[in-house]
Amino acid sequence: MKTDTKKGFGPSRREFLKTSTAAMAASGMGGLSAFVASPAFANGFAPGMTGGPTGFEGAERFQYNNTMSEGRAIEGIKALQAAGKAPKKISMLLTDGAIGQITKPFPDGAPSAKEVWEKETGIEIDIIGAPAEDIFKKVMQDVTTGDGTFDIYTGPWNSTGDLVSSGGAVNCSDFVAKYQPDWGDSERGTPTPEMEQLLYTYAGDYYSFSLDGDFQTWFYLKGIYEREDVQEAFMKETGHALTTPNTWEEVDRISEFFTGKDFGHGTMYGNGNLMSPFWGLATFYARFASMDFPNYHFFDEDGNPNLNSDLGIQCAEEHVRSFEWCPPDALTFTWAEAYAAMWNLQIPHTAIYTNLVKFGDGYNPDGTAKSKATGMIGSHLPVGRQFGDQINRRSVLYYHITAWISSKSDYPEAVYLFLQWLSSTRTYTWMAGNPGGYFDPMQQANFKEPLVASTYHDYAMETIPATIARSVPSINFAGQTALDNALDEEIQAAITGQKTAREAMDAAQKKWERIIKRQKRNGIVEAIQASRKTWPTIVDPA
Amino acid sequence: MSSIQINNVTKRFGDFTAVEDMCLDIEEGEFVALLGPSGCGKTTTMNMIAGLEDVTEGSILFDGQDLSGTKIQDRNIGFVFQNYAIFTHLSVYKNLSYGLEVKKVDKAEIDRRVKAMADRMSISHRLDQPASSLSVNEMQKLAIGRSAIVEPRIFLLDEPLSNLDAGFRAYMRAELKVLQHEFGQTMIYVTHDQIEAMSLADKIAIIDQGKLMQYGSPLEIYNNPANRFVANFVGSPRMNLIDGELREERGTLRLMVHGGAEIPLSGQVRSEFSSDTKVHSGSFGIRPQDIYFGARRAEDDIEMHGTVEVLERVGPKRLVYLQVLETMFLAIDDQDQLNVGDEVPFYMPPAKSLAFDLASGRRLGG
Amino acid sequence: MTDIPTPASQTTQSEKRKGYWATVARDGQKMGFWFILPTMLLLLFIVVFPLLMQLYLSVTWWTPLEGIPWYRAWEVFSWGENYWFLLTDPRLWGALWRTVVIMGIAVPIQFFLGMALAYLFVDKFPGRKIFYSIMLTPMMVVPAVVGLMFFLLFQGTGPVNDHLGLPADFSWLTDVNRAMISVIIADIWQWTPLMFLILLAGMLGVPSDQLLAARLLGGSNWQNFLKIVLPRMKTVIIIALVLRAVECFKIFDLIFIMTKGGPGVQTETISLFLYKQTFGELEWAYVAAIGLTILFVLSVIAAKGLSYMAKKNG
Amino acid sequence: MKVSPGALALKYVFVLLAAAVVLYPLLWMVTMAFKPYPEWTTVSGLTWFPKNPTLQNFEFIFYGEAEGLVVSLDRTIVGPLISSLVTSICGTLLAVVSGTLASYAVVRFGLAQSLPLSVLQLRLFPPLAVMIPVMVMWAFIGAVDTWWGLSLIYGIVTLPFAFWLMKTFFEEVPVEIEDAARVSGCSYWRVFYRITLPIVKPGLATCALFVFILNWSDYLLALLLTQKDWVTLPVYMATLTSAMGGQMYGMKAALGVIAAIPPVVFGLMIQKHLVRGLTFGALKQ
Repeated sequence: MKTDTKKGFGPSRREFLKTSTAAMAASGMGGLSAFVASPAFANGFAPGMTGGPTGFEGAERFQYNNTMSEGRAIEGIKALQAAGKAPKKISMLLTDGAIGQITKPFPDGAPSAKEVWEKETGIEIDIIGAPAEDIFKKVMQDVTTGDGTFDIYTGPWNSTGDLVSSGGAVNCSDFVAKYQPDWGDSERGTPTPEMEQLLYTYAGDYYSFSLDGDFQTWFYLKGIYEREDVQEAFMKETGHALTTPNTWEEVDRISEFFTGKDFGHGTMYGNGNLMSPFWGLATFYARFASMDFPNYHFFDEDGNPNLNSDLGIQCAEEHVRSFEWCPPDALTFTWAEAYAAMWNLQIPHTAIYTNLVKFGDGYNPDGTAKSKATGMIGSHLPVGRQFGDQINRRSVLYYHITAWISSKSDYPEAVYLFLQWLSSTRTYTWMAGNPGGYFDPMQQANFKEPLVASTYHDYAMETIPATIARSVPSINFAGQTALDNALDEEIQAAITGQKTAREAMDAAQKKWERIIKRQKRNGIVEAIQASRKTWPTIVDPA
Repeated sequence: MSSIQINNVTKRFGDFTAVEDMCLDIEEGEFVALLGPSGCGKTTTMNMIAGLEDVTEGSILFDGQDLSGTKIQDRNIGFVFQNYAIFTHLSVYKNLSYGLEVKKVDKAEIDRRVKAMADRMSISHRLDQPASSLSVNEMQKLAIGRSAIVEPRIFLLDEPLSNLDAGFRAYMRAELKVLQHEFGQTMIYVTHDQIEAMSLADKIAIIDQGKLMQYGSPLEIYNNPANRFVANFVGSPRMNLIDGELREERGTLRLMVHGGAEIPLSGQVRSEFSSDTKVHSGSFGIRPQDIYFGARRAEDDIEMHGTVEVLERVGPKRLVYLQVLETMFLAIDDQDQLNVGDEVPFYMPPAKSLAFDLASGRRLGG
Repeated sequence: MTDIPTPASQTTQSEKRKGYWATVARDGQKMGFWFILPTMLLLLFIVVFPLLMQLYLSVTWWTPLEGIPWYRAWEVFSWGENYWFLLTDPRLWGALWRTVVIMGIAVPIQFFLGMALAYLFVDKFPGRKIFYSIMLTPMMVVPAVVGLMFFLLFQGTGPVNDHLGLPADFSWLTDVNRAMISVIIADIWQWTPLMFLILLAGMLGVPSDQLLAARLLGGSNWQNFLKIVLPRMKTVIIIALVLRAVECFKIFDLIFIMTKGGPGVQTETISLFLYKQTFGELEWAYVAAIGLTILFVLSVIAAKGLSYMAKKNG
Repeated sequence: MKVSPGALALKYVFVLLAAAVVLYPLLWMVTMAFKPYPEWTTVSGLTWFPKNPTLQNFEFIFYGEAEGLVVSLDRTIVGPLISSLVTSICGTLLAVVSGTLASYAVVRFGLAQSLPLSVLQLRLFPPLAVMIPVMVMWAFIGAVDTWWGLSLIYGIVTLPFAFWLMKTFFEEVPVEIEDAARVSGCSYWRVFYRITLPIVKPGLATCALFVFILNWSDYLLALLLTQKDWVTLPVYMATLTSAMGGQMYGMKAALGVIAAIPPVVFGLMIQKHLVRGLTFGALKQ
């Protein structure tokens, strides 16, 4: 993961300590070590607030009392502790790149989220890291053969179905009813109740705790699009003005145009979307979803795959064709390499995770630009297809770090309260601004927060929520891993020319049918039907 | 077939000198034995001839030609190892044909020569069998045959008979002699067994501690040992070698032996001892078969008296151990007249007695 | 050396030790039974239950996602479907093929390099001991660490590109073809020493006088090597090749650390495939079927090989 | 044997070349472990030896933080180091004790003649082909992520090596020595314990070191059977590799160096017997 080191080596630790100490001294907090035990701590709260981070300007926005989700969680813990039903320690299996968001102080002068929790509850949080691509393997290892090693698992949101049906996750519906988290808060939480359902529930019950915002969002090199010579060249070559695209057709036109061109930053490649195994599925799903109006589902009402339908094959053909405009080695890209491609001005646009701009646009503390693309990046709405005078813009929710409570945990309620605290809008907003990791914003409150805006940039503050509203879920029910892998293999075979798009889709269709058949008794058809209902129907005027 | 000249060859392994200033001339077609106790440098000498070891100083010439720059493969030297070094993973046939095959000799020619050689060594019936199935005796034949088949310029044999049982050893000894005549090749033969050397070789080189002690025909060496070492080493039973101080008393030269025995020297041996006046201690040598009992046969024969300690029968004769004070003489009794405990006079002819300087081991006079 | 206890001290000793154990100590067969017991128990422990469970799972389509515990897997009995499926699973055969490719490239190269090195080291030369120790080092390094080392070396900004004058975007571990090459290079680096070690032992076991005899007979070094040294080393060579082939078939650590089987499935070997099927796809029943098939096939090959060797040897 | 100077020179060229190839990755890792951040990549130029040697990489992995670095580590190397030591040693004890006893019974009492081949089969199969039931069993007996659970599987998988190695050592003990002792009245146990074991003591030590190396080198089993508390060094190293991002080469190298040292040292100590150990006693040096 190339990105995490970007944050790794800013100022030296000594310098860092110096500045934070200075900041704390200024706010009357004393040194870092004194800080935790300092009685002055309580005085740092805004009037009426009983908990939350302190010690920096604006800290009050993240503070809470027992009328708020976080406050209720802390109160709940206190009650559990009084009843002797709270652990000394909660252990959490977490994707490596996200750890810093919980353990690193942000902003200057602040404690870390972990410190705040431990101070307020006395329960230690023990975080064990694992690589993002592999973490669900480790989760399943613990579920199947483990011994209650972890209280909390994290992993891709898509895998919730697999985890639930393997009996690995705790059903939290009762806890949710009891402690009332603010996930679905109409002002601060998810934009719609459907979105809350999608992110936090499975088959009608609460299992997952959303800690990410992986709605693939479009970014482009505004600084290049707006150049006159580029505009002229595009007009000359395509007969169209170069604007941000609204449809996949326009995307492909732009991709084709930029491929092989050099506008002073080296050779460019038009297609910056992820095409590699695992990560590239998101690109395919997004294209697939808009094949019909208002949506083209992966399965029909009866749970039959749509892969080798005419539209499915057309989608696959377009997807395969777009590969010719990709940079070399694109098949090996994870998001990290794709980020780097944009930062190095190699690709004009990409639909990708939003922390692209968190790590690559703007300036480091020492004043150097985070990348060559600093100041050049813009963002636009997802693209779709034009049907009459309407466009069904669609993005896809894919990966999206999510936490679950291990069914082997001895203290599920206490663990639930920690996760409620962590994922509620105040704490999460505060963390989302933290450049220490890749939890991305997704709650409404996140996008109103200046700290988040400062790391994710103003231009994304409107497009990300708009993208969220237009996102369809990728496959998120039991059997997901198998379904995704089956399709993925076939798409890769088509991209690398081993099969035609039609052959690949036929093969994938067969594999999917086999999986569905086998999973039928586990209610996969019902799950498909439930998933279909969560698709957005919002369309935009052309 | 070639002659070999070994000129002032020295071989050192680090500080250890294995062979020192060795000179040997080996005539074409000669059968030479390198004889000496183990560790004397005879094998090193042979290895140098074969080219398995470098020469530190000096040179080895084959027909006047120095082969030190020639690879072992190209020297064309036949070598029979002590344990034969048979290629046990190959058949008997393949063993015999190896030297020809690697020289890319025509197939039919190989076949002819292998069969002829197998006949000659009488192992034809074993040709197709794995060499590992041969008896030791057959391996010996195979080893010789394998070397002979390539018609080497010389033939080196490293203790070839030492692994054989007694009966076959005697047979093989004779066989080797025949083979050598048949092949007509120069053969060099390393052994620590003097009987083998005496019975086989045209010439024997006796080596001790890396130095050449004597080089000559078996008879020469037997009758006329150049020094005390050779005298002691060659001959069975061993020569009596009595060491003592030389003392001139009342006109008689005596060898005063530690322990009190005295040998009054007379005749030829006396003059030999006195040929070098610097020599004060000497060694008196006489072969057991030259000592006789009974009536004195010549005027100046040396007379001694001793007690018969032990009698040991060897075939028709008996070995007699005669005790003279603390000195033991070994003699041969071929008339069965003596009994243990007898005190008898015995006689030693001066002409058959040898005189050595004790300090250097050098032969005096002769 | 040990002192041999006198009978006197012995009797007093054994008189003190009464009961069952005293009789065991005096009965070779009984004592042997107790000596073998721990090993037998460990073997049974690791063989019997796992085999039965594997057999059972392999005829179902149970996965941990099934929502029922594994012992109730009969509810999803599937006859031989897994076995049928594995015959036509391109990913499995792809993984098998890549495993064979790695074996087919790495093992012969290791063999030839090992043989060449053994040839260099068979005669004494000054410094031989030190160089010998150096040559052995790679095989003693933890395979995971070897993976790490080559991970470091093959970074775009790493020394290999730097020393070869290649640009930093010349990727090794993420390139479709070069990833495989990188993995093979690492495997060769680590395991050539094993070949070297075994082959050298074999080469030193060739009687030196036979080699001398062959030379004196006029055979060139190469001829003698082919006709004398090689045939004599046959057993050793077979041992070395079999050992390496078996280990190479199991290769996991190195690849898992260097490429995780990637890019795509470009370096996915049978072990990585099984790992991913187990924890990724969670197809436990399928993995059980593949596992049993591998067990069966390898056992047959091993048995055939052993009986062949036995026939050869006597 | 005659060796011409030219041939000798050529030999040295090859030997040095081979040594260079062997040392290249090792040396790179070792020097990398002592390099400070700016010297890690081509970005600021690579050198073989650190321009400003530093111990901060080691400091970092042992203390979780180091002078001059903002990043910190939640879990230091200490736990995994202890875990590796404990499980390797216990696994070695189990394998060597049971292997020694069993091989003695096979060699001396002629028992269970099929045992040698059966244990050998354990080494034939890819562990992943048989791991699912093993993991289920381990979970059932509560052995996952415990020191004894890992030691147990280590003991089992290295048992074949211990068994075969000790078998060759016992075969070298002349049976006459034992017979002599037994004739003088020793029990079988006493013969084994007082006569044979002391004779094979050097073999036993070799065997223990050899098996220890194998256990220490394991990655896969620890990956499958530990989660958190008893994660071993290689597993820790691998997770850290990605945890620290693609570029924290210095710390990774430091970790690698620490993990590599014990087996290399022990391996060189038992160099003489490596062939025997690795070929299950089929070859000796």
